[in-house]
Amino acid sequence: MALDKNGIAKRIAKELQDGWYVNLGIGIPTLVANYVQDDIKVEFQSENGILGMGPFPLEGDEDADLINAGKQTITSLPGSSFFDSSMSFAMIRSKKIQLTVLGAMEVSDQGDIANWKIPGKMVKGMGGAMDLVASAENIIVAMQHTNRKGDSKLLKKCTLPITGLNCVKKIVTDLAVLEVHSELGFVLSERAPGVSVEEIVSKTIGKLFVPDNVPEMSI
Amino acid sequence: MALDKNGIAKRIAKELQDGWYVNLGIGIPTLVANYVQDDIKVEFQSENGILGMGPFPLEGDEDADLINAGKQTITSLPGSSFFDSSMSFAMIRSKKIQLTVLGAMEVSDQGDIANWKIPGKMVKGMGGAMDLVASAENIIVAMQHTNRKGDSKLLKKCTLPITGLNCVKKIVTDLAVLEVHSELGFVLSERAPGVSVEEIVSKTIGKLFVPDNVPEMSI
Amino acid sequence: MISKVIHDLDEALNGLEDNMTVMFGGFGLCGIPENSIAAIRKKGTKNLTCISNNAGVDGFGLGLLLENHQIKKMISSYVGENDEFERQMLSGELEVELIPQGTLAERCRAAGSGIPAFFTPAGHGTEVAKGKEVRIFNGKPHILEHAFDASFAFVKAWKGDETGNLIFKGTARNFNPSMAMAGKITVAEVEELLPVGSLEPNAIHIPGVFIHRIFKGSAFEKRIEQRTVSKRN
Amino acid sequence: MISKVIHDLDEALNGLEDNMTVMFGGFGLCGIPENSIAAIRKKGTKNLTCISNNAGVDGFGLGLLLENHQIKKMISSYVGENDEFERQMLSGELEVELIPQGTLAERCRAAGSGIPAFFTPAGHGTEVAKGKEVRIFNGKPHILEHAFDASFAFVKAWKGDETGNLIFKGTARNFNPSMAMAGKITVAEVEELLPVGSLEPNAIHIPGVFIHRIFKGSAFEKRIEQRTVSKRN
Repeated sequence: MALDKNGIAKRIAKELQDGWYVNLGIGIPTLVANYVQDDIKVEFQSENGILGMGPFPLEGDEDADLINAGKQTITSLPGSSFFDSSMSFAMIRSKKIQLTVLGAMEVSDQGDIANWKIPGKMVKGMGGAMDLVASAENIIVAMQHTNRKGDSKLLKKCTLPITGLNCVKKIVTDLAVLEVHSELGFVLSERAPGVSVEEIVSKTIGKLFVPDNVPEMSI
Repeated sequence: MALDKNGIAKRIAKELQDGWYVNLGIGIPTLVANYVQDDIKVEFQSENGILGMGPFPLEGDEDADLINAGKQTITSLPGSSFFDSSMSFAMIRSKKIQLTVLGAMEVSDQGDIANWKIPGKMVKGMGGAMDLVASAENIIVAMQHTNRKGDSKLLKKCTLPITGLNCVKKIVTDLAVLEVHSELGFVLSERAPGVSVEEIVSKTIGKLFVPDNVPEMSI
Repeated sequence: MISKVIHDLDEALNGLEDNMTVMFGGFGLCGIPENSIAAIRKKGTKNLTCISNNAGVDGFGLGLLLENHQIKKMISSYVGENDEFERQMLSGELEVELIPQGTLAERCRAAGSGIPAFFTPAGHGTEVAKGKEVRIFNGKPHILEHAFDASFAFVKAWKGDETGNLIFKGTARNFNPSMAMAGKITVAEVEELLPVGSLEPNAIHIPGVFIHRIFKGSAFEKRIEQRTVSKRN
Repeated sequence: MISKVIHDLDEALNGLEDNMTVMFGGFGLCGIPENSIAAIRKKGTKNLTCISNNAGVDGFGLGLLLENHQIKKMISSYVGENDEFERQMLSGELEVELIPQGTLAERCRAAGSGIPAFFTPAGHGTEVAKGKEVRIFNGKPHILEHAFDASFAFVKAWKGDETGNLIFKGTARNFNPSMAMAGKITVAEVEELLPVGSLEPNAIHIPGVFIHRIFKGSAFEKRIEQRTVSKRN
């Protein structure tokens, strides 16, 4: 069965390693924070200027001076720090953030990503996404395998305006975990519980390498 | 009579204006801080990371964590701030410091300055001088009119390695106040009490413009 | 002696003219210079080019200047949380330049640091790179970006003293420090305006040298854009 | 779980090898990482290229590494307050590269900010500009300078917590923050090492994300280079 949003977030949470600093984008990526394993410690960065972001505040404890990059009210954990935007992107560009998780509209088999603009629709802007994908060494995309029309979002080449080139390392969708390999394209490494390799193949347009054995994810 | 070091510093102190931020170099420039007029307030910046530098500490109050760019122990005044070196030169390069006073070995009639290196002698380095002269819009040089051998330090062209080009606006020596004009060269605007125009002319090699009336400095 | 402390908002805006480029601190509605924005609305200055990470919402933040048709162009990283913005943009009334957020911040910081241009990897291979110089460093393409040039910067701080030293709070810091450094004239509004000597010199985020005018804001609504809470058990 | 806290100085230097490029915070003798320098002297690592504003004095600061012939090259803005330095430089044993102080700071900050190169006016028309690209911005020539590339940065802070958050004191801050950002491995020694949560998040100068190893220095001599005092009346 295809994963729901929380399932995707749970699977991504398994990628987290002890001591990592992590930037989570808006949407599914934000949910990853809910599934950090108990035996590791990671610190969440939000590019508007906080390290050590905690959960949403309890009702009544909201502080207008404490938000994340999605403009949601948040809390800060012991050991957190606040800093300005230039410092925030200094740490992003200088690769101090070990993992960046973000959503996408399209990903190519070369690791290109498009997630900021749909021609003809109101453009909201790239926010910090272009800075993040241009510098992060470890980018996981969290998204649905297909769009609302059922078309594959894993393409040979992005059709939408690019956010960054050759940057995505791994993709976790409702159907599969795929790694991006410079020659093989998408490498299918895991399938969602009960989802067949055939379904994934049929819903992937980009170059796809299917190993002999594709295990089911354990979440 | 030629001015002594304190006389030069006193004359330069008269250039200070209320509300200015000022960077004083090592040597005579440091003395300027002793002669700030009572009815104005200026803040002294030292490029190692302080605004609001105060006088030397009283004996026994020295703090190893509180020094100026000359590595001397100092104090900080109410309203002072500490910052790092990149921030310090950010304010210097972005022209937030209204006046820079520094010493020189040579100045040319085009406003070039040489003050960091004598070929054949041990080179100590430029410290912050090159950054200061490259960015400051208002640079006053405090120096003796001639060197120890009696040779003029006000030249057509610097013979020593350059610290910066076309940057010096005014020179206060033991003999005179001179302004640097792009076409006229050095313009003699004041002479030290009792010093003749002839003496200044004879000790100035660079192009010198002498107005009809050259008043004595009032200090 | 000269004082940076402003008592009358007209004074704070002295010199602000039509067609100028102006920076506004804040991220979303967090840490925006509410009082200065209200004063600019009242003054009615037109055709402003505004550098701000976002463009406010309907009826608040820069939305107030948008609905009064005072903004000619927005330079931002993320916009459109705002119906009036969308309407003006689609009708061609409002020009919009979108810039990656880190580049936006660094172009402010560069302006305040006397660095006219720098290379960044952000935006390479995208439409952001169009017409820009590309150069390889460490095997990776970077694009050349330039410092902004803004006549005014309006920023908001938590505490300030009468020489203009500023301390920000939480994530309300965001673009405020870099923009404070960048303005030819920087106007700071603060929640608490304290006498000289009240702030710990080690704890100051932006030294007063960057601040030209400072005032205590009379009202801070601090509207929350996305109120998100955890349930109490 | 992983801890950044180091209890044994050998651990702090783990990975430090001959021929590496290493940054040292401090201005003169103010804010230098005394304990790390002592440990490097003991370890005996050779042929180091050291990026540091100054080169210490005889018997203290980087002077300790100089007299032990561990330094191949100094990259500094001001040197030679040190007989041994002068001797090694004049004999050709020590290579010296002099850089304007602001450029030195900005090249550190650039390295820690993912900015590979930037333009600055400092040094134009001087021997510092030799071989460097010159470009005019706003009618004024600027030269292109590059980010440093250092394997290690050793910095000294006043207070730190166990996640590496740092607070500096007075003018002992100087180059420490920018170098802390720049090191591939950054080792911070602090006067007070506090549990997580002890530092006010608004007051942190360098967030722990930049710090890889942290320890409480066992001894800080804090020698004063130019003791200058006013007379008591």
